[in-house]
This record gives sequence, structure tokens and C-alpha cells, in this order.
Amino acid sequence: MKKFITMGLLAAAVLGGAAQVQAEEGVSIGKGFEKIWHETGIYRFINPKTPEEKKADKLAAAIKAAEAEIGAGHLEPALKFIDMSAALGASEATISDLQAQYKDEIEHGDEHHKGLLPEGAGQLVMILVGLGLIYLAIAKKFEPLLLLPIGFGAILTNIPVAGISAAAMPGQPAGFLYYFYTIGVESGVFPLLIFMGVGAMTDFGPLLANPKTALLGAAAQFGIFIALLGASAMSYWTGGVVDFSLQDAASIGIIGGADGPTAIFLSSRLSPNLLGAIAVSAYSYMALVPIIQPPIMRLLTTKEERAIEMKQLRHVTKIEKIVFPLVVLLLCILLLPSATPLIGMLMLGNLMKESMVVDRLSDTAQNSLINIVTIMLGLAVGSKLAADKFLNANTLGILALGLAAFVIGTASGVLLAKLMNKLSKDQINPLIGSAGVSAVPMAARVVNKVGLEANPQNFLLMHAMGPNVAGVIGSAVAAGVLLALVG
Amino acid sequence: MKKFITMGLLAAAVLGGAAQVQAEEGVSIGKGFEKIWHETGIYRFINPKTPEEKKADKLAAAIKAAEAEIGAGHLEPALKFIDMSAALGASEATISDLQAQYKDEIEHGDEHHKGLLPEGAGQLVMILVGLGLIYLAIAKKFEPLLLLPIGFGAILTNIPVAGISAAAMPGQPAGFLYYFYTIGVESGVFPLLIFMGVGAMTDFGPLLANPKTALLGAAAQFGIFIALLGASAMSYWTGGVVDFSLQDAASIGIIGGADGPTAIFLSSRLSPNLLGAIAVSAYSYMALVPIIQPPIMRLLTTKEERAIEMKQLRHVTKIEKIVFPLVVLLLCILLLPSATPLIGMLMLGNLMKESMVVDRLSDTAQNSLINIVTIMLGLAVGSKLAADKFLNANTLGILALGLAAFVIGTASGVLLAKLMNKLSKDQINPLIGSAGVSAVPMAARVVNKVGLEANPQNFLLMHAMGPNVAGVIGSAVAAGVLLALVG
Amino acid sequence: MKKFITMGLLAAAVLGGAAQVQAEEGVSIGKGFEKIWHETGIYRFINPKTPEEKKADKLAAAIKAAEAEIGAGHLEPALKFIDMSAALGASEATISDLQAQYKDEIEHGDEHHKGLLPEGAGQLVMILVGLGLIYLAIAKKFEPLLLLPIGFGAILTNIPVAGISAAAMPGQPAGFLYYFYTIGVESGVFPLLIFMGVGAMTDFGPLLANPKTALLGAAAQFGIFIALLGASAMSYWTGGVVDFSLQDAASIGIIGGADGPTAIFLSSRLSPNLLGAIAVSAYSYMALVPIIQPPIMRLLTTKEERAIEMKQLRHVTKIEKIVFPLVVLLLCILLLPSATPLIGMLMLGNLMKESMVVDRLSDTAQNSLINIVTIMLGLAVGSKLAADKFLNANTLGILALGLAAFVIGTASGVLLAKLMNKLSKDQINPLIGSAGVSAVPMAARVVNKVGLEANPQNFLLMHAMGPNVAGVIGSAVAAGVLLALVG
Amino acid sequence: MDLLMQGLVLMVIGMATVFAFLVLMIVAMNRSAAFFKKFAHLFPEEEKTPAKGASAAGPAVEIAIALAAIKAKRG
Amino acid sequence: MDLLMQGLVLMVIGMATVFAFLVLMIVAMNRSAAFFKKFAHLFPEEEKTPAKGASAAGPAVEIAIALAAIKAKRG
Amino acid sequence: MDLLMQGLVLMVIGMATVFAFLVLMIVAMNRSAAFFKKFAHLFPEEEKTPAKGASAAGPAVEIAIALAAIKAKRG
Ligand code: NA
Ligand code: NA
Ligand code: NA
Repeated sequence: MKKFITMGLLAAAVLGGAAQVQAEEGVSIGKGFEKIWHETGIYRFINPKTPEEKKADKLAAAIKAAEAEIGAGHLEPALKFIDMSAALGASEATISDLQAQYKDEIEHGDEHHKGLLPEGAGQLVMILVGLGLIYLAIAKKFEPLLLLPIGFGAILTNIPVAGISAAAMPGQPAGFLYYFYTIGVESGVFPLLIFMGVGAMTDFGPLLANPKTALLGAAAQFGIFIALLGASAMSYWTGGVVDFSLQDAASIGIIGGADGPTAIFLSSRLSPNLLGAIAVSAYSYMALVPIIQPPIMRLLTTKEERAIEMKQLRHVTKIEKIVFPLVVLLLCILLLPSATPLIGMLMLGNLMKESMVVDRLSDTAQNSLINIVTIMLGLAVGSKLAADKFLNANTLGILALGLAAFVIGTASGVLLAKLMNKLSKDQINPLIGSAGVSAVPMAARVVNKVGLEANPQNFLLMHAMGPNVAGVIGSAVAAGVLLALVG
Repeated sequence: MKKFITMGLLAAAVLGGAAQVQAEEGVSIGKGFEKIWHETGIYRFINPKTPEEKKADKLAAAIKAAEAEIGAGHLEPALKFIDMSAALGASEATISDLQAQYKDEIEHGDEHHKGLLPEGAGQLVMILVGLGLIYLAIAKKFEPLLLLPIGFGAILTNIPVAGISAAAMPGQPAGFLYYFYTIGVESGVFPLLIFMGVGAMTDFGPLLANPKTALLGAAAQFGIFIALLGASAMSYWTGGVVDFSLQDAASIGIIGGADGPTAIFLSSRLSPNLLGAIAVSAYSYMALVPIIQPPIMRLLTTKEERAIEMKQLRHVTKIEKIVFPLVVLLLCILLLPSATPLIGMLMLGNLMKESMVVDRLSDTAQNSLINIVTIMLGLAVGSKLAADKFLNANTLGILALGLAAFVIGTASGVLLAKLMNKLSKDQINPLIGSAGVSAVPMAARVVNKVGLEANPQNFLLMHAMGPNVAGVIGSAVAAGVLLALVG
Repeated sequence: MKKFITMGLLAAAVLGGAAQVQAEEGVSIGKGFEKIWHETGIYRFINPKTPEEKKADKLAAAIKAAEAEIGAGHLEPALKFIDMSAALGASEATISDLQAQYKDEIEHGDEHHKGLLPEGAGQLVMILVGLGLIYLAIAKKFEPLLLLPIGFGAILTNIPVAGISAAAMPGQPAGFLYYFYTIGVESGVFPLLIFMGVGAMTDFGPLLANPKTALLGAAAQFGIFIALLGASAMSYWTGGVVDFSLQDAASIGIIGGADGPTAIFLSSRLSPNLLGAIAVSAYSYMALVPIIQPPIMRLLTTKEERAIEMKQLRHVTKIEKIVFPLVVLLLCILLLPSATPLIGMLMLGNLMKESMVVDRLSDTAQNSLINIVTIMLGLAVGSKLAADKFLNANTLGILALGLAAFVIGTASGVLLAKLMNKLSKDQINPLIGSAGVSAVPMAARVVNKVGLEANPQNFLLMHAMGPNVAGVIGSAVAAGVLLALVG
Repeated sequence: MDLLMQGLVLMVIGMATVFAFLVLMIVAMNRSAAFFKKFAHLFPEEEKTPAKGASAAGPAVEIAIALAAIKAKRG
Repeated sequence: MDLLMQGLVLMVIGMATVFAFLVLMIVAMNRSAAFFKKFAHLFPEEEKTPAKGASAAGPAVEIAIALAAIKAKRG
Repeated sequence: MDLLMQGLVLMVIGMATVFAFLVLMIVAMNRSAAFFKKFAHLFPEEEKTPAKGASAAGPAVEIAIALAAIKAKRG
């Protein structure tokens, strides 16, 4: 047991070591760790923000908001935020820089905001994309709970004249999907309620029975960061044809988390313009897990490894299950508060389930509430599939990087599992590493199926559920890191 | 089959021909068709709005909003919209006209906004109206799902001091029904969610088995337009005692659509002040369908016609049912985008049902979601039953016109069915024409009952369901036309 | 029967008489009754507010809002409301007074808004408080449906950096619990929806079978007003260490109503800063009813009294049950419109249940809707458990006063029941008086248990349900009085 | 002291109003009971509750009863 | 008079559009029926409904049937 | 190049944090398991699940069982 903990700490240390090296080259790695440290609960309980820091936060937020609004071509709010920045004491240089950006937007804005296709043709193509998603949902059963509403939302949002996702005009209400998006997604409420429902449906028992498999849920998040790196590289090497900011790269990376609500939550905060493409990519690859993962799993393991039978899991007591969500939440508070909305709601759902004192709330969270929110969330995500945001080279990049993220996540999970099998007393079937990407419970079922092919007595489902649910936590933690550093 | 399609096209052509004649007289009929054409998806996919057109739209909206706010006596927002109109380049004449209206409102506003009765007495009467609706709902089982909450909402909204439907005051939240109304009805969200639930409960099988019966669902919409005409005439002939704008006339007409969510959706957009009376009228007459329709049906048919048995409906395959909602939506996108919020949500619900891949969403849409929304929608509609809006000659006019619309819709459905029976190879029982008004499924049950009276072997229920569900689509299309032309 | 009515009227008269005495001393008791009279429906149906009164209301609201915002340290909106007050015609003295307060806030604001502990330590302690509530909910089954979400909300809201309950920053959405609070609690919507669900679960049959027991539901509200008085006294005698305004005292008193939604609704309107502590206190003592009440009940009654068996309740007809909610609502409209949001929604729920024509709405109100709202309400209440609002002497005061309110409410219920037993033809077991505090159905069960101890044949449950449900109405009425007089 | 006094005022008015309200409610309940007793013939009680109670166990039970009966006969 | 005229215009355009829409819908339904009849072999009807119907009564019934059978045999 | 570098930095910090978090979670799980094993007597497992499983089929089944038994006896 200790061995694996040491191993994990070692991995963290090695990565931290790399950080030192990088820091020499003038990049702000040291500062990155410092920033993370300053955003931990441990630090902040002892050093709460001073009024000066709070004011500085406000100023930074105002400047960021001004830049974002200029970039989006919203001239009126942009002006408001420039004024607000000045009032909060921004330097003259900053203000004049903002004003220059503002002037540029007025003069050249039209050129910046052009889609690849004329508006009408773009809408027509996007309606076909929506129909395609619906086809995949119905005929191929690709994550139909989400892809059907997303596809339908994509159709509705691209209907000319109707303005179903349009913001309000004077004296006229906004389109109804606009409300779904702003009230439910921009606020973060819908993905978080879904996460609560997921928590209420999740059994952490298999993880508690074999804690060390949580490492696999960490390893599989490697796909996230490789995709992030890939997005940065793509932006650099294509000379801006594909054009991603660091925020965009982070949002794209999270596709590798193989977890819908996490991906939607993070990208609604970092890159709302890419949200549609990212959500579609995430759910599509989650549906494709049974096709994407097996070849990688077979490539990286020998038949003997795949045939390994694992020791039956120990019984986990009720009290352990009740305490677990609270412990994880406390850990998250101490180490990474920025991940607490996600981890918190997941654990609230799980606590409602395991405590067995609020069964009616838990039932509702798992059924009517999650269903209502799923319909509305799907439509709202679809409302971000506007032609000018989706029909461009970036979307191709996102699809390619999303696939890469899944592949690399799967591979790193399997490889760490192989290593653990070498080091462990009890045998570990390397296949269960691939379940670390999450995509609950599909990835665990795939493990079971591939395991049975190699050995008809080999039931890996429950063993794979450990890394599987750990992967959900792992990607929520990764999202928290990204929020803390680039949010 | 071809015969009926030709017939429908002919009807459209004749009506279009009439248009030509009218156009000669200087009225903007030609322009009306041109406007509809410019608001089709076909036209807009090819000619998306130019930035200039978009700016012109904004200006028109700002002027309309300014006038509406002046009319409602909301001085502050009125001023804002006048300024906005100026900023968007309104002509000096327009601005000075708005300012004149604004001045008139300040000087004579009190006189404009007086109810028939003193405020207190009016509230007392409206509470009795609310109790009356509740009585009808409970004792007479008149559409209790809506009329009970509407009646209760009417009581709550007319309680003095409590301000349950009042807008916010400084430092004080608005009354809770005000939130239900603005968030749910003004935004269009509640009626659209109800429509989604209706779609998930609707079986279009009988229509697909006998497509030509859809014509009956078109004919029965005649009641809508006759009532619209009647409202205009009433306004003209009573010399302003009953006073309806064109928007009001359109909202009143839609009562003849015999479809609650459509009526609420349209009148929330065109005539929010009349919404209460219109919704009450629509649901009351829907409840009275078993009393209103049979005499008309008997009057217009012979006993032999009523006794006609119809050929058993063919089996409709699953795939036809899945494709149908998408086809209707696409048709609507191409021809009448302004109807797509309604048609779209209806078809989303139906697709969720028929696709059978998202049963949990479909169940929720049909049960907890539609129930929650029904409670809130009913209360919100009741909140529009304020004394000064309801206790006047207009309401009597609305009730009279609503009844006329049901009668005429029923008659035109039956008459077209008689004609079709004459022309058809397979016999058509003219009674099923009356089901074209929608009022699903009550109108179809009435057909069945009247049919059984004439011939105890004559089970018309399924045959009447075809026109019945076509009538829902028909009135949503009519609402789309009205939105496009007077919205 | 008459005897009890006379008795009730006498009690009211005596209290009113006391009022006359007090009035001599220059306190505004006479004016208080006059104000209540002016806020009755009877008065307002006859004398609706004049435009002048409406303007005066607006001005008063603007001044109150300005003071509240200054007190909360929200400088920007404070300035807006000062301007608004000036525009609405506030006297120069008032304006200069507001400006003085505003200046004081700018200069000494920091000192006013300091918590007892440094921010970080305070948050840590509050997280422990949240854990404590969750422990009570799970291990001790203390009202888990509310206390589990409240406790979890308390944890989430006190996480540093995450800002889960923070208001929006420029360009950044607010924390998601902030939305739950403003949309659901500040608006009053969540507690009212819960009340509707409670109404749909409540059977008023036992009360209708024995109407005079409603007096017990009145007597038990005495706890509310003693706690109110206690809060005032505490504020006076501790020289401001414990510091409650009259609004605060009223909100604290309502804990004695032993009714969660009423307490949350009232304190969200009068003392949002204390809402967290008040809700926690109310639910905790409701959970402790089986421990708090029995000793008091035993102390105030003899064994013979406790052993009294009561006459079996008569059958109540369906029609009486249907008419009851409407009658109570009308009574409330005539006498105390300010209580109609609460009484109205309770009675709407009950009417939906008893009318039996909208069973699907009633089911939803009792199940998925109330469950969804309970989760969100609990979290939102928890979001008010911020360290600087909770960790101070006031909270200790609230806990002490809440306990006193329960004790006194119980005692007054039992004592009135003893008196009624003396005066009554049919015997009344004094124990049922304690159920008048509401805490449905726990208090009634406690009565049954204590009754069985004294006499194993003595089943008091149904007899106790009468005062129990009357207590719900009683505390809603008390809340209405407080809203009318200090709201 | 002012605050205390106002609290006392609130208590007096509040308890008076609560009692007045519930007394009037009692009167209304008694009147309503008398009225509906007098005109009971106009409001026939639908015997819905027993029917509902019986079917509360769901159609499954009825089918089971039928099945059991059949099997029992055959057996 | 202007209002009346506009009402008439709306009626003409409205009824024409409603008929045109539903006629096109009829055409689409007929085409779709013909298409799926022609290619019926590509879209096999899943016989899902009967299976669902059978289980609608819930597992309780099935258990009850089994139990009744057992008891009957023993009896 | 700057963007790439920052991506690399994010990767290093991100993976380190993810591993650190999950390692600490493993430690916590192991500690918790040890703790509750040691004090197992303080936290008796309620045997709720089997009871629930039995009643999952609902009261209908139990009634059906009873009925079947009765019928069988009579038969
Ligand atoms: Na993951
Ligand atoms: Na219709
Ligand atoms: Na109470």
C-alpha cells in the first residue's frame, strides 16, 4: 500500500522538479505553484484576503471583463468596464491600452467577427449538424440523453428570423434558449445540479475497497494536459489558422476528463465561445469509448496481463461510505478550493444517497431533477452551436485534440496499471487503468468486456469501478487547477 | 389522395387570389405576402439580414418599446427607450412624436388608466371571479388543471395591501407571482415547456395513417381569423367602447385555436394586458367543447353522414413516427420560422417520445416537469386577472368572440369534411371535421360520442385523432403567421 | 362551543384593553391597531390607496432601502436610493441625515463590519458548524431533510477563494448559491412553494371535526411574542453586546412558530442577516420537540388529566374539506392581507389535495416539486451562515430565545387546554395543547406518546392533529401581523 | 426602553389578532358544518376513498388474486 | 375601417399559409410513407411494445404468478 | 512559443496537483478504513439492505403470497 503512495508522491515530486528546471528558463512555473499555494484553503484560512487584495481582484476582473467585451464586439458594456477599471485605479497605460483595443474593435470589428460561410449558408449547415447529432443519438445510441437535446438545440438556434437564442431587444424578450443558457449554464447551476445527481447515483464502494486504484484515476488525467499542450502547439504551429488562447486550450484539454458536466462547467467559465464544440466532442467520444479504448488496451498489454483475475473486493461498511464524501470535500477545501463547486455538489449528492436519511431528496436528485436539468442543459448547450462559432478550423482542432486526449488518457491509465501490477503484492489487471478516464460506467464495462475476451472467468467490472469513479474526482481536480491558474 | 392536395393548394390559391383583389384597393396585402416571404427560412437562408437591416430592426423595436411603455404609464423606461431610439438614428419627427405622447401621458395619464370600478370594488369582484373559476374547475370539472390555479392566482393577485403580483419597490422584492409571470410567461418558457410535454404525450400515428385528414385541421383554423376580423369589426362598430388594436384582435382570434399554450404564448407577446381574459376564455370553451360542438355537428350533417363507418387505419411504422417531428420542424423552418418556438418544442417532446432512446426525459416531460410548470403557469396567468384589465367591455367582447371562434372553427371543419367525403374514394365521416379545432383529446371524444349516437358500431375516436392533432399544428402555424405580421 | 368562542374574544379584548392602558403611556399602541386596521382587506376594499399614499409608500421604501444599503456597506446602491428618495420628495432633513449616515459608513465602515474572528478562522469554525449540523442530521436524525442541505450549504459558503455564495464581480458570474438565495429565498418563492407542498400533505379533517381546538393553536403562538419581547429586552439589558432591531426581534420570535417555511419567509423579509441562525435554530428545536416538550407537559398536568380519553372525532364530509381552504383564505384577505402569501399557498396546496380534480398537480407538489425546492432552499439557507453573520453574541441570543419560545409556546398551549377542559362539557386532554406550537406532525406524536404513558388506551394522535394544524395557521397569522407592523 | 415598549405593543396586537383570527375561523368552521349538515342531500359523499384504498395495492394484487383463485381451483 | 381591412388581409394570408403548410405536410407524410414502405427491409420494426406491455404490471405480478403456481402444486 | 511554455507549466502543475490530491485521498481512505475497523463496535452495520430488497417488490407481493397460501390451503 505504502509503495503506491510513495509512488504517487514521487510522481508529484518529479513533476515539481521539472517545474524547477522550467522556472530557470524564465517561465513562471515557480509562480504557478506559488499561485496554487495561495489559492489553497490552508493558506487562505491563515491569510484571508486583505481589503487591498480584494480591491486588486476587482480591478483585475474589471480589466478582464473590458477586454472580453471588446473581443466579443459588445461596445456598450465594454465602455462600462473600461470606466469601472479607471474608477478602481487602473494605471493610465492600462486604460489607454484598453481604449486602443476599443477603437480597433470599432474600426475593424466587422472583419474580426466574420464566419467562414455567409450567415444563411452557415445556419443551414449547422441545422444539418444538429440533424447529424440527433441521428447519432437515435440510430447509434450515442449518449442520447445529451446529444438528442443538444442536436435539437443546435437546430433551433440556427433558425433564421426566429431568434430562439438571441439576447433581448428593447421591449422584446430574449429567445427562450437564451434564458436557458444564461440562467442555467453561465451561472454554472445546471452542470452542478447534474453533478449532484451523478453523485447520488455513484457508489464509491469499489474505490473504498481498493483505494490505491485511485492512482489510475490520476494517471488518466494526463490526456487533459497533453490535449492542452496540443492546443497551444496547434495555435503556434498553424500560425493562427487555428487560434486558441490559454483559456481555450484549458477548456479543450478538459474533454480528456471524459466527464460532461465538468467540461461544460469549465468551458462556460473559460471559453463560452467554444462550449458547443467542446461539449459535443466530449459526449461524442464518451459514446465512442467502446470503439476507441479496446485497441489501445490490447496494444499496451499482453494476453497474460489481460487474463489476470483480481482478488475479490472487501466489504465496505456504511460508515466509511458516509464519511468518504465529507473527507473528500474537506481535502478539496484545504488543497484546491477552486474545485469545490464541482467536488462539493458531487459529494452532496453522494452524501444524500449514502446517509439514507434523506432518501426522498436523493431520489429526486437522481430522477426528476436531473432529467429536467438534462433537457434544459442539452438545449442550452445546443444554443451555443451557432454557425460563426462552430464552422471554422478551431472545431476541427477541438475534435482532433479531444480524440487525442481520450487516447492518451487511456494509455496512461493502462501504463500506470502495468507498473502497479509489477510493484504490487496482489495482482492488478492493467486493463482497469483505462477506466481511469471516467466516462462512467461505460469505460468500466469496456474493461470487463476486454477482460472476458482474454479469460472467460475474469469479471473486472467492480475492480474497474474504482479507477472509474476516481477519474471523475481526478478530472474535477484538474478543472479546479485550470480555474485557479487561468480562470 | 392527389385530389385533396390539389384542393388544399386551390384553397390557398383562391385566398391568394383574393389577396390580389384586395391589393388593388390600396391595402398592403401584396406587401403582407411579401413580408411573410421575407420571413421564411428559404428566403433568409439565401438573404441573411444585413447589418443595416439588423440596425433598422433595433430601431423599430426601440420605438415600439417606447410607445408601449408610455401607454403602460411606465415613465422611466419610456424615457430610456426614447433616448435609445434617438441613439439608433430615429428621425426628428419620430422623436418629437414620442415626446408628445410622453407629455400627454404625464398630463392625462391618470385618466387613461382608470378601471370601470373603484380599485377596491374591482378587486372584490375579481376575487369573486376567481372563486367562480375555482367552482367551475371543481364542481363542473372544467379544465381543472389550469382553471383551478388560474382562479387561485386571480384571487391572490387582487388582494389589497399584499402586492402578490406587484413589481419590485426600492429595497423590496416583487410579489412572488410577479416572478412567475416575468420569468415564466413573459419569457415564453412556461407555455413552451407545456407544449414540449404535450408533444411527448401526443401520438401522431392516426394522422400519419390518414394524412389527408390534416386538411380538416387547417379548415378549423378559420375560426381564428373570423374572430380576429370580428374583434376588428367590434372595435370599429362600437366606436371604441370595445377597443382592440390589431395585436389584440390577433390574440383574441387565437382563442379559436383551442389550444392553451399557443394562446398564452401568442398573447403574452402581442397583448399581455388581455392575456388573463384570453386564457380564461380559451380554457373555458375548451371545457365546454362537449356542449358547444354537438349541436353544430348535428345541424350541418345528415344522420346518414354521421353513421358513416370509416376504413380501419393502417399500421404506422416506428420509423415514420420518428421522422415525422423532424420533417414538420424542417418544413416550419423553411416556411415559417416565427412558428418554430411552438412547433419546435412540440416536436422535441414528440421526438423524445417516439425515439425511445431518452425515455427518462420523455417521462419527466410528461409528468413532473409539465405538472410543475402547469401550477406556476396557472398562477401566473391568474396574476394577469387584475380588475382594471379584466372588468371592462373588452372582456365581454373577448368572451363573445372566443365562442364565435369555436363555433365557426367547428363548422368549417365539418363542412370541409363533408366536401372531402363527396370527393373521396374511401368514405369520410363529416363529424371528424369538428375535431380539427384541436382541444385534444376532448374534441375527438365528442366526435366518437356523436358518431355512436347515429350508429352504435361506429367507433370514430382514432379517425378523429388525425384532424385533432393536425389542429394543434394548424393553430401553431396560425400563431406564427400572426407573430410574423403583427408581432 | 359558544363558551370557547366567547373565551377567545375575551382574550382578544383583554389584550386590546391592555393596549388602551399602554396607549396612555405614549407608546403607539392605538396607532398599532389603527395600522393593522388600515392594512385589513375590509378597510382597503373600501378605501383603496390613493396615488398620494402610493407615492408616500414609495418614498418610505426608498428611505428604508437607502438606510439598509448603508448599513450593509453597499455604497453604490445606497447612493442610488438616496437620490431616489430626493426625487420622490424626501425632506431636506431626511436627505442630510441619510448623507450623514453615508459619510459615517465610508469613514468607519470597516469597524462596523468586523467579525469576532479573523476571516479565515471564522470560515474554519463555520465549516465545523456545518459538519456539526450534518452530524445531527445523519446520526441523530434531526430534521435531516433541511439540516443536511443547510449544513452542506454552510460548508460550501465558507470555503475561501471559491466564492460559492459571492455576488457577481464584473465579467464574472456570481457563485451558484448566490443565485439560489436571491432567486429562491429573497423573492420568497422557495418557502412559499414548500408551504404549498405542506398544504397538499395536510389533512385539516381533525380540526374540522373539533373546531374549538383551534384556540390551542392560537395560545401556543404566545411563545413567538415572548421571544420577541425577550429579544428586545436582551438588546436593552446587554447594552448592545447582543444587538437586535425590532425587525430582528420579530424574526427571532417567529422561531416559536415552530414552522420552517414561515420562519424563513419572515426573516428573509425582515432580517436577512439573521436568516441562517434563525432557520438553524427553528429546525433544531423542531427536531428536539420530543425532548423539550414532555417535561413541560408533565410539569403542568396531573396524571389524571394526562389519562383523559377524548370522544371519537366525528366524520368530516368531503365538501367541508374543500370549502375550508377557501374560507380561511377569504378570512385572511378580509382581516390580514399581509399573511396571504403564506396562508394562500398553504391553502392552494390543500385545495389541490381535497378537490381531487387535480391529483397530478397535488402529487407533484407533494413530491418532486417540494423535494427539488427543499434541496435548493436548504443550500440557500446555508449560504447565509457566513462567519461574520453567525459567530457573534447575537447567535447565542437567538438560540436561547428560540428555546424559550418553544418552552413558552408549549406551556401556554397546555395551560389553555387545562382551562378549556375545566369549562368544557366534553373532556379535553390538556396534553393536546402542546401540539398547538405546530412542528407538524412531531408535536402531535409526542402528545400521543405522553398520553399513552399515562393511560395505555389513550390514543390522542388525531385529537392532537387539530391544534397541530391550527398552529401552522396561527404562526402564519402572527407572521402576517409582524410583516404588517414592522415590515 | 423604547424597543421593549414596542415589543410589548407588538405582543398585545399580535396575540389579539391571532386569537381574533382563529376565533373567526372557529365560527366559520361551525357555520360551515351546520350548513353542510342541513343541506347534506345536495352534496352526496362520493364513496371514493374505500375504492381508492382497495386499489392502493395496485392492479398487481387483483391479478394475483385472480391467478391464485384459478390455480387453487385447478389444484 | 383600416383595422377591419387589415383583419381581412390577415385572414387571407393566414388561411393561405395554414393550408399551404398542412398541404405540404400531407405531401411529406405521403412521401415518407412511400419511402419507408419501399425500404421497409432497412428499418426492421422492433417488437418492443408487446414486451413492454407484458412487464407493465411490474415484477410483482410475475412473482405472484410463480408463487401461485408453486402453492397450487403443493396444494 | 510563450503559449506552449505556459501549456507545459500548466501540465506540470496540473498533474502534480492531481496526483497529490488523489494520493492524499488514498491516505485518507486507508486511515478511515483502519479507524472504522478498529472502532467497528461503535458503528453497527444496520442490515437495512436485505430488508429493503425484500420489500422492493412492494406490498403487493406480500399480499399475493398470503393470498396464494390461503387459496392453496383451501384448494
Ligand atoms: Na475524468
Ligand atoms: Na387548433
Ligand atoms: Na406554529
